[in-house]
Amino acid sequence: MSVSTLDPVALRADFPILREQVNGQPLVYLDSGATSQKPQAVIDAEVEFLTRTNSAVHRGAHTLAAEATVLFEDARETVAAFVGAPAEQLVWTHGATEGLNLVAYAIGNATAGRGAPASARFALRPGDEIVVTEIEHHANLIPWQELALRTGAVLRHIPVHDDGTLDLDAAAALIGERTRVVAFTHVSNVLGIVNPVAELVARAKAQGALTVLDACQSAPHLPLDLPALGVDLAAFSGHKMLGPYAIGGLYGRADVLEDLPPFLTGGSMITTVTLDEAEYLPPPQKFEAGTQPVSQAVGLAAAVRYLEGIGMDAVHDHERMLEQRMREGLRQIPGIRLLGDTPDGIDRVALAAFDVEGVHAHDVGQFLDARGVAVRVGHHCAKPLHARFGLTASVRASASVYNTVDDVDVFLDAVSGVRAFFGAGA
Amino acid sequence: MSVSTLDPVALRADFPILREQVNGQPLVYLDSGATSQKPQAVIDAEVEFLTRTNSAVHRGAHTLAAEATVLFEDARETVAAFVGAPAEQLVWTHGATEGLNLVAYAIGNATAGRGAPASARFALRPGDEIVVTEIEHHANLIPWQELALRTGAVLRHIPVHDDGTLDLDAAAALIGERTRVVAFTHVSNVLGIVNPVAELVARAKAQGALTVLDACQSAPHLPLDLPALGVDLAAFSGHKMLGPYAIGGLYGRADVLEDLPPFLTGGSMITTVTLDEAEYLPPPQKFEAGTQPVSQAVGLAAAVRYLEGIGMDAVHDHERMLEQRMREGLRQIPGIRLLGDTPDGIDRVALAAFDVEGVHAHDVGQFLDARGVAVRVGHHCAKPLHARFGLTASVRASASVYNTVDDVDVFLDAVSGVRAFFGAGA
Amino acid sequence: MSGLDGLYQELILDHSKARDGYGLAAEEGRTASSHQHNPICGDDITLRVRLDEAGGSIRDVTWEGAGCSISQASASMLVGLVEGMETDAATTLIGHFREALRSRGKILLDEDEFGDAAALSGVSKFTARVKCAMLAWVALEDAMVRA
Amino acid sequence: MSGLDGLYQELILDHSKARDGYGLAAEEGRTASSHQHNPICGDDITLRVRLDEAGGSIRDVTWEGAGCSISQASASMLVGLVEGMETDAATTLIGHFREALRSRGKILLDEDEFGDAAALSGVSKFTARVKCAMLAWVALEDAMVRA
Ligand SMILES: Cc1ncc(COP(=O)(O)O)c(C=O)c1O
Ligand SMILES: Cc1ncc(COP(=O)(O)O)c(C=O)c1O
Repeated sequence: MSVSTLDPVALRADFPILREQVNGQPLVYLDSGATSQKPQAVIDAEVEFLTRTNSAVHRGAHTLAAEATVLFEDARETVAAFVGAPAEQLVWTHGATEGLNLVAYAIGNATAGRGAPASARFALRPGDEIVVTEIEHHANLIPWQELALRTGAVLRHIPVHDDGTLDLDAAAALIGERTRVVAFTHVSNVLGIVNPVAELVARAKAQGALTVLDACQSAPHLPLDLPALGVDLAAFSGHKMLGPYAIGGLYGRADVLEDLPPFLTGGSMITTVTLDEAEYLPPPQKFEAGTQPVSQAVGLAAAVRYLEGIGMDAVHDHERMLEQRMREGLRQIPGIRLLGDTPDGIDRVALAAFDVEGVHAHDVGQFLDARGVAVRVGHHCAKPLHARFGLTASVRASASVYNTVDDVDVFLDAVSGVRAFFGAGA
Repeated sequence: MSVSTLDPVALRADFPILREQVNGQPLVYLDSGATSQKPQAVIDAEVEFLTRTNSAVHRGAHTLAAEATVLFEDARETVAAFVGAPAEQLVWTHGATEGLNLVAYAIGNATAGRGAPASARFALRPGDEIVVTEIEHHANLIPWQELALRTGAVLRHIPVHDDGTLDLDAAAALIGERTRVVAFTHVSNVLGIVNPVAELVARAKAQGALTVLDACQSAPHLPLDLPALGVDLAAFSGHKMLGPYAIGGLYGRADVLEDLPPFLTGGSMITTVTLDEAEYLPPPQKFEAGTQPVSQAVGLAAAVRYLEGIGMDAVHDHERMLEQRMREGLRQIPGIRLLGDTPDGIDRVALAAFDVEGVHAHDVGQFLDARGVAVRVGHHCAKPLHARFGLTASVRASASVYNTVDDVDVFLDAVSGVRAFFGAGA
Repeated sequence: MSGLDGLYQELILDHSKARDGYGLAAEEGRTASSHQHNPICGDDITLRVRLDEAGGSIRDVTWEGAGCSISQASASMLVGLVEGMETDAATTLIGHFREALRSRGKILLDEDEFGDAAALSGVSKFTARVKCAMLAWVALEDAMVRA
Repeated sequence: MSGLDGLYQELILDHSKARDGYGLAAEEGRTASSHQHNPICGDDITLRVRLDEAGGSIRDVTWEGAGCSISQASASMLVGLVEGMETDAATTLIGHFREALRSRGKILLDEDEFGDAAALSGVSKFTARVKCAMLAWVALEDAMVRA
């Protein structure tokens, strides 16, 4: 398991679901961009926790509670280290959607005068600007729309070039004095392109704006060092990185987490409470109201250890190889239009979204499914990006550590039969 | 499994953790009020899902996605039926804390002018009143404090009698014309008393106020019919009712869910999205942004089926029997003061919190732990209630379906040794 | 690939290209339209129904929109089926159609009742595609209520 | 019940009742106080340290507060230990104490260095109780910084 180049055929044995058949065909799972499959080690870690240690954390003095608390906080350390951060800078969330909403609502709360005196630095005034990009997943778009609508701030969008790269000249012009927040994705879940985080962060910092990174599609696929990237906050989801559902992380710079007001309120995040008022614990607990996803945190730590066992460099190399084979293969099939088909030299993850001329994405997906190939069809929660490319839907194949060259070839072979089946083109 | 009186000794075999030893003693788990243990059927349901069907729901056309969607929506139907509701009136949350925050923030959003025109009926004006009780868990208190502080509404509290019952005369005086929300718990997690929901709902309805029920400590222990109780909204947590962590439900009346603005925003809850604006799906999806706790929903449905297999009447009868034995036993031990020691005839769940004269709750808990008895010590996230009784902490024993008369007797025997060990009293 | 052939029968692929009734007729007499949208895949349809003067029966149905072959074929099949039908009968028909499609393969569409549209029986097993097949039918149901 | 006896040694139970240094001394000369609170169990302590004129050593330590026997005993033990000690040495001592208590039972408290407080070694295995034992020591650390 400590190989420096990844052997997906060997790894597959760790993923029980990959032994399943779909429609009488071996499952070729190319929908990891939506959710990844889980290795046995992750399932075992959760089951082991539930059958041996399960109990509420941070709340009891009894033995199980103490053991569970240790496992839970060890898991935090493991997952934090995976993204280059100390444990106290990792807030547990239930996923990236909640993490991004947390930030938007906390800023909203600061705007409403809540939090400590230092929270005022996040308050938005009417006319202040929030900058996002045209390629965002709805999870990193709608919370900002709503925040803007609640506070009178203005939402602005960095446009995308035809090849899927962000228009950095436009970004330079957009990010200005009034910019208070710049929120963008590390890797788009439709384009698969790794965005130039350093450049965007530098521009935002020069204007004193807060940076928020959506690391959902990078955390599972590349070595990640969030403090080195310089972002103020970053969100990711466990279920996309071989971990359980309903667990995720929000990384934050220490001073930012310190000064942001809380979001969800309730148990285990307070120091004192009277009937009228509460005072809050320091981060990360300040943001962790209520019973936490305990077994899921333990499971996510197991997922991270599994990925580290492979090595994130090896993961990335493997996926780049798959990605190149996938895009080259698709380019050769008549009637295929790739979204975000960048020239060589631009870093990417193993994901390709495309349109098949004359055949609706839903029909393409169904055709592939009959061959055992699971892909995603639709707008992938990025409607504005699809609109930008004149589409309402596309087909997306996305790979992970357990995908092989064979998987890609079965997929390509299936795609090449689509248009004939539906009588599109000649 | 379809017995009409519950046989806890037989049931225990279904809970692998109960075979564990703690400090060389068989585990006597009396901390189910914090979190319950999980039967093998729940663990198996999740593992089965993860190893055979796992994939994103509501988003893919491929076979696994379709199967997962069916399981996920079937789970909703099962859990909704358990609380007497149709599926479309059950919103998945990650737990009661999130559910109660959802309601408070949605009202805040309505106050900020968000949502549909009909959402305006929830908007708060300065001076409007939110009524809670003195006995609430922080999860049903702090979200309302924060909402009041953000909107200028006033928070008021229904006091509690010395015996732990709510002061209904005071409630009648408090709930008036200005009252817009009445939020209260079905069963307090410290007192164990079943509160008179019908009376409070009637008073609130007479004033046109919205009613919000915290059903965290009732859902696992009694037959529940939320529509029949007449509340507008009710929240509960899966992990307290034999289910997984990170899943919960928010029940709502159809028109209330329809008119409340969304809370978390992101993927899978929209109809259309442009760069500047989004339109939202009808409930329950409107409140379910992002990837949902899919395997956990399947696990919670298994938990609910397990409870239904026993029968909630049998569960309640069994727990009342344990509760009576527990309180009677405690009353006979010198130096014990029970919190909420109601006279006979008042409905309760199997939970007893108490103070031991001269010994700190932490020390009591530690002493019991050495005998294998797991209880909770502290303020149980109900600081104001403890302050009302002049305490900062108490010891709480809380039982569930898998506890036996023997468990209670081991517990009582251990408690009776506490004061001698610590040299308190004579 | 029996599964796939069961879903995409010849008749369906033919209708998805023929698209009977495509292009909205002029608003004339008792006319009503309905716009339906499937947020999951982005499919949409605008369907227009024109009734006889008394409002008791359907003169014709026309539509426009974009979507997968199932949704296009289903709209096309619907057009021939309901022309001249009493509105009450059409409502009943739509109810039967919904019931069969939601049955997860348990109820088949009767050829006598559904004509070409009986070929859509196979969709019922593909739960993710049921909404595609329903789109035009829901639009007609909605339009008749407004007419 | 070896586990329990390992935690609650006689010495600890005795100190929890004796509570050396209980009752705050008057503010006099170089004095500083610190209030610490454990939100999980509600324990709290107010601890006051009085230094010699130069500020180099501890004249005395007094405290008030409520908490479990571990927290009360630990405060009581601390009082005798640090009286007359140089502040630098006290800071080092607190560092060693923290390290041992966080070691999950791996590091024992040396009797020569810690006197009666060495009896708190057993707490280190009870992770939920480490904060109880630390409360007074953290208060002293904080107070010395302010003095
Ligand atoms: C009465 C009551 N309300 C709310 C909660 C909060 O539930 P959760 O922590 O699962 O969100 C709890 C449990 O801690 C509770 O006992
Ligand atoms: C780029 C991106 N951001 C955010 C999300 C939302 O993540 P989740 O649904 O796990 O909250 C996703 C996945 O759906 C994504 O791909």
